[in-house]
Amino acid sequence: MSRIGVFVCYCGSNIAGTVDVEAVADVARTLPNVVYVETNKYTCSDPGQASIKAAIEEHNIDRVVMGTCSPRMHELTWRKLLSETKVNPYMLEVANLREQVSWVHKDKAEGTAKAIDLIKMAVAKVDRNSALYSVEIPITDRALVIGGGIAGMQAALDIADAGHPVTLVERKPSIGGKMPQLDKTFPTMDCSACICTPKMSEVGNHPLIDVRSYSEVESVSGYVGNFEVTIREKAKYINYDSCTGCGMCETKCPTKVDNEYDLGMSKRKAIYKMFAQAVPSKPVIDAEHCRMLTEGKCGVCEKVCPTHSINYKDEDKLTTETYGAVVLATGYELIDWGKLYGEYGGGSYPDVITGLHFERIVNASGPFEGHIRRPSDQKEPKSVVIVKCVGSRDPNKGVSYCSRACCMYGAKHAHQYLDKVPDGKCYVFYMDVRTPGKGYDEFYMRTKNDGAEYLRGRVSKIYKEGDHYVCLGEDTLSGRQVSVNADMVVLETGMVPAPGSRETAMMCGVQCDLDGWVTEAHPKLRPVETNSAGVYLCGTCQGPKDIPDTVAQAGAAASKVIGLLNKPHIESNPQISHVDESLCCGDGACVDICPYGAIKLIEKEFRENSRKVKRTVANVNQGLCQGCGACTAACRSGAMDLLGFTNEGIMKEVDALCQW
Amino acid sequence: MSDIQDKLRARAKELLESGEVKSFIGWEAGRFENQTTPLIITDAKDTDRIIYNEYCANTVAKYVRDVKPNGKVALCVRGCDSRAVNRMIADLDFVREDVYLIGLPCSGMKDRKTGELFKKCTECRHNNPVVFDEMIGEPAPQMEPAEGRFDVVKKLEDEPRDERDAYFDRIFRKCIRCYACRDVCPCCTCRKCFVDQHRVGWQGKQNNLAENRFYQLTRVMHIADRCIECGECERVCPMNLPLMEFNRKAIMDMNDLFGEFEAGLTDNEPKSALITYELGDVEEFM
Amino acid sequence: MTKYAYFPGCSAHSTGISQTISVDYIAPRLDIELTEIPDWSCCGTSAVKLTNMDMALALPARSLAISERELPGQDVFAPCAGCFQSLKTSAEFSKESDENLAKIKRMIDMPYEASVDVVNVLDVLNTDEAKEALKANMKYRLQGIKVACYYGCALVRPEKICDPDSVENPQVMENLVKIIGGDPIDWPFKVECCGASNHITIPEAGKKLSKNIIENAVDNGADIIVTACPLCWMNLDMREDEINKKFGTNFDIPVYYITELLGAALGGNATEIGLDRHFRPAEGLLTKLVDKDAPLPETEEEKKARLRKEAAAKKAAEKKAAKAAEVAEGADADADGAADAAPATADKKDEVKA
Amino acid sequence: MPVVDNDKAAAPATETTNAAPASNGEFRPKILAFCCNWCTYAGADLAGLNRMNYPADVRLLRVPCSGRINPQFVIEALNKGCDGVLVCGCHPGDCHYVTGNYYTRRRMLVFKRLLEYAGLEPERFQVRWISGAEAGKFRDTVTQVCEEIRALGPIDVCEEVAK
Repeated sequence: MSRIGVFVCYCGSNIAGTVDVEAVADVARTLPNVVYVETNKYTCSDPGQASIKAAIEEHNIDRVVMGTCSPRMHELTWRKLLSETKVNPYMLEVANLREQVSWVHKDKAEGTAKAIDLIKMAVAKVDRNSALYSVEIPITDRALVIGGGIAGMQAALDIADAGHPVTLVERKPSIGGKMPQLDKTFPTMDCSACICTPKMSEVGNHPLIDVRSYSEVESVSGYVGNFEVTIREKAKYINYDSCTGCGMCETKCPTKVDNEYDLGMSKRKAIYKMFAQAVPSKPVIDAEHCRMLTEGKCGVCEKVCPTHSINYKDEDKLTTETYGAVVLATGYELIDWGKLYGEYGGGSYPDVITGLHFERIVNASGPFEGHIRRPSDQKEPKSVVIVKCVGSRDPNKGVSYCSRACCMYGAKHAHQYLDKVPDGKCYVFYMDVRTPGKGYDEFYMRTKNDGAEYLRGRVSKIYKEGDHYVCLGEDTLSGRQVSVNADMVVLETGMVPAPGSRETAMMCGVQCDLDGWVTEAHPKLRPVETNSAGVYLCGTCQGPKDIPDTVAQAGAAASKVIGLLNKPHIESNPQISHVDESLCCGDGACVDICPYGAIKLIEKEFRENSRKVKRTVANVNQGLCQGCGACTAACRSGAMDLLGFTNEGIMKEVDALCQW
Repeated sequence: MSDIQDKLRARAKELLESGEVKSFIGWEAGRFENQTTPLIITDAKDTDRIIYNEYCANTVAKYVRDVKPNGKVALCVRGCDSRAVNRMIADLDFVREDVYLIGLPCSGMKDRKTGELFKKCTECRHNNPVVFDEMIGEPAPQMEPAEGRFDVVKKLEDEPRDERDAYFDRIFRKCIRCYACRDVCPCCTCRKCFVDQHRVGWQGKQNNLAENRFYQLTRVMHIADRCIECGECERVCPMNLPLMEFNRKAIMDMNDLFGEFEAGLTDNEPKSALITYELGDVEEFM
Repeated sequence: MTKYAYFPGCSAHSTGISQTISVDYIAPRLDIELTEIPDWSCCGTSAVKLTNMDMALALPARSLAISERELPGQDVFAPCAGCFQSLKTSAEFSKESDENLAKIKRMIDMPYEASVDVVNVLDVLNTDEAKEALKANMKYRLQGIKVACYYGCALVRPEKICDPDSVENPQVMENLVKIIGGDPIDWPFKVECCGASNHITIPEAGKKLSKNIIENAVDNGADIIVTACPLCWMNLDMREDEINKKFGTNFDIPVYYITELLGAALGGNATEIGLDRHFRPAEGLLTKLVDKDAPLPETEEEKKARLRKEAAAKKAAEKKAAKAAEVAEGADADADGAADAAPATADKKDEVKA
Repeated sequence: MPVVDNDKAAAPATETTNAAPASNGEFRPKILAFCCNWCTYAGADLAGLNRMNYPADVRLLRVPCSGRINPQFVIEALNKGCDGVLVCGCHPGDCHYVTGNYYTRRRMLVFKRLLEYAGLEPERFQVRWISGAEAGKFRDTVTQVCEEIRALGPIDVCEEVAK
């Protein structure tokens, strides 16, 4: 026989206003197994809680019904309260008498009648509740950060500085991501490489950070605290233990290839370091172009290498390790405008370039040593047109969202151009100018004062005429069509998720939105968590943002990870699925329906009418199960049940409403 | 028929003697004229008890679950039996290798009382086995169902709601909840049926309209995505309730909603429509 | 033999006469059979759209319905880009949904299943059969003539009606021109608007647009402009003088229909392919034709290769001369032998070079 | 049809209900709403916070996800005298548990058709997607359902249950 205590709250006049609390209490007293009923002015207040504790002691109550506000409001409060008594925190049901009765109904009679029903249902259910105990899930004290851009680096540093080992996976030969490619950062115009490369070497030298460059995450399994992750390290053909990064090989290598780092505006060797300050500061061999690997002749690098670190037989290596937490920082790519904008030449014009090209051009370590020249003939462009929102905010051709950073880096490019080519003219076509950020609008104004001519309207066509380009567009402020001659056109293209980021997210059981950005658990309140416990995100993999926001988010994600890894173990949510193996017929319906892959079929030995038999039964992984209960509805025999919301409990609730 | 029966006995003998199978499931003569009952033998001596004639009403596949632990089972399969086998394989009850399927032609079975074909046989759409290891006798000519598969359902749907209500309430009231329909159903593979789990309180013990309705509706929901339309439930119902009128309704809707599907046609069934989904599914609940 | 239900359209016997003539000339030579849709009516053109959209959909539907009945299974071929637009728009509308079809049927009050597809000149010429036939039957090549292929609006926009290979840079005409040995130029104005009916309503606007196109074609080195739309053709060909007058330019560039070019390649004379119906002298084209089997001019690569070869040969010759001189000076004792030897070695060198 | 031969066997269904009569005595149905914790239940709470007003006939039963709702619960409710049942969950695609409500959608599509086939008034069993932000939609849905069922009157429960 259970001993149920019912506590009904006035909530001042909040509930009492439209519910006759005492009448409710009187009915409650008549309900089966209810041994004690108490009403209270403010149950959640300290005196209120104290009297509950007292009552539990005095009347030897073993389960509790709270007739109060919404469980979404105070269920945890009550659980905490009960955990301080002898009553198990899950021997609790909350009847929502405020949000769903007093606040929404005017008629006191009806309100009271409904309140009584809700109490009845709660009593009926709690009567069938069973004590639940959360198990301790051990936490592996190691974090995995996927993506070595500024977001990933920052997150890795913050986590490692807090004393937790980190593995940083980057698919390129060097960490750093896009930031070192940039020349200066708005609005302060400090040199991007100068603030980024120190971070890179800090990451490279950090005793607790294991940098896995030229590597990709192959598979992720497991659950919070215990992710089994397999990482594929692509063949570098170089022994990094002995290589000193002297660079002899690179200077002697006879094969020249377009340099991706300069977006093909300069050449690199087939054995190469991505850029001077690359971390790790050691080369890799580009298997596609290396003569030795493609044609089997050459081998120059091997001959010249003083430490004999070249190994043409090198192969991809797979390593598997366990991690407590995962941070997604897979970053962005620029939208492929060539496919989308035929009217801009579709990529056939050498001097119609993207903002990233411009960054390299204007960069002192770029193809033209920082002199502004145009790719086609290395002439200094005397007039430049900058087009914003190329791909962004254009659902017909590109994406519907705003890429957030373009307005500012557009202004930056205009400023840099006018700064380096004083006699040059610079026109900026824009839809809106969006400059939310510290010192952003000031910077934009400054750029305008530098003489950048802002024209509100989109460019409808760009075509070559002689050795210059004609940009046709509309100036929607003057309402006139304009045609501007430019020696070079810079398209400020929008951001899209980096290729493969969706796949990576999927591996970790995280969803992406329609545009492919990784979805956060809650846009406002849980911006760096994901819906799969133990997986966090930061930077542009979540959506377009600039460097300050990225770094801030990386810090936030890191703090979440630190909070998790600081614990030796976490308490599992005990309200999860549970298999009654004697009922389970092992037809696997639950396995297929589980969104978290938490259920597996296992072969197990049972004693049945005094003889041993092997049967296949479902088995729930407590770490993975999130307690949605989809499996219970798929299970015909009811072998699969959801603790806290059991079949029996719900049936009794229903009956209570109908019959008492 | 009789030569098929002789061949069948001979094969059963070989199989049992060679030890290739441990038991054999078929039919034997019953106590009354033209009556047959399911037969399970493990000894080659008993093979001449086996009979096969136009009165072998029972679909015997479900017995495999009982005798399988003793070793490989030789099973006589007609259309309905073979689909039952596939269905139970899909429910991981046993694997294909556990059974040796002896295919038998079937042109419908007769009711010994009336001498007429059983209703389930007049509606049969797969009278020859869809899967077997060997076939004894030539496949029988494809039977043409008397009326369309869903005609009855459509007819009932067209009747006014309250008449339908009364009609089905009468059926529910008449049900005595003997659970014969469940026991014979090759899709009911639970170790313990929900109706026997009294603590949970799914199914009350009283025999009344409410409880019977609960039982019947739930039964249909439980087999909606897997019913092979063998019609055994109807045949064994002591109250002659037209249970297929429910099963077919569910099958029809599932076909309309999630695409044509017939259960038990292959021994690797696709996942059931109720444990899969598509983003573009019908949306009526916005 | 590909069969089409032929919808000539109103311009067929007026501004589009040259196209009509050339189409009639090339069709049989490209294995194409055209049957005129009996009792076809005006497509409604751009004017009706503006006044009554329903009528703009119903008018073409009538002709389509007739074609469906009289010439079942044949695509409707409208050589006029304008007609093509109206017909296809109507056809697509009816195909969109049963309601739309019902609506159309109500309006035209005829049996109509919306089963017909509508095609334009380029669709018809761009089939493999047609191209094969063209390669097989052509008699002449447009040796080294630089062609600006001009599409205008109606053949590429709106994208979902016309669905071209590319809205901004289509290549269909270019490929045809290449087949007949012409040299299509790459130019950015191929899908600009020719001014259309603005030439009547707002002449200065219309003229400016046409001028831009001609100018851009000339700047990009075109010898001729080729189009597939009667209206474009008229605005460019007929108005070239007006444009020169207005802008003080002196353009003198002939404008052809793609069908005329193919006609010329297939051996048609001025009258047969309608060249004599142009506003500007256009017969000049025929004089530039070379025989199909005439040797091709050498390409850049070939030229480079030749020069390299010549240079090599020259070097060899010099070496040979030098050697000979040496030998001449050399000891006279075994002069014969040396004399024999020298050329021998020289020959060898040549072989090596070669 | 091989149905019941003697209709006498079938006792006439008696009109009984246990719904709470309103203060003014007119019929007040009892409507059970199964709501998922993350969307609809939150939406209902929001309606409360905004002091929206809707009929008191509805009682919410909280489940973690609409995927938890077993059709047997619904049959039980309708059998035992609930005048209507409402099943609510997150909009497809917004499920807190990623895919739960896609399965609910399929299951309920079949189940609703079956119930109506067996003679239930369509209004008595309805399914709706209501997000945590859609307090208004929650109020409107509940109001509409309540009105429909008030109009229908009490559900037939068989005499044995009525007792």
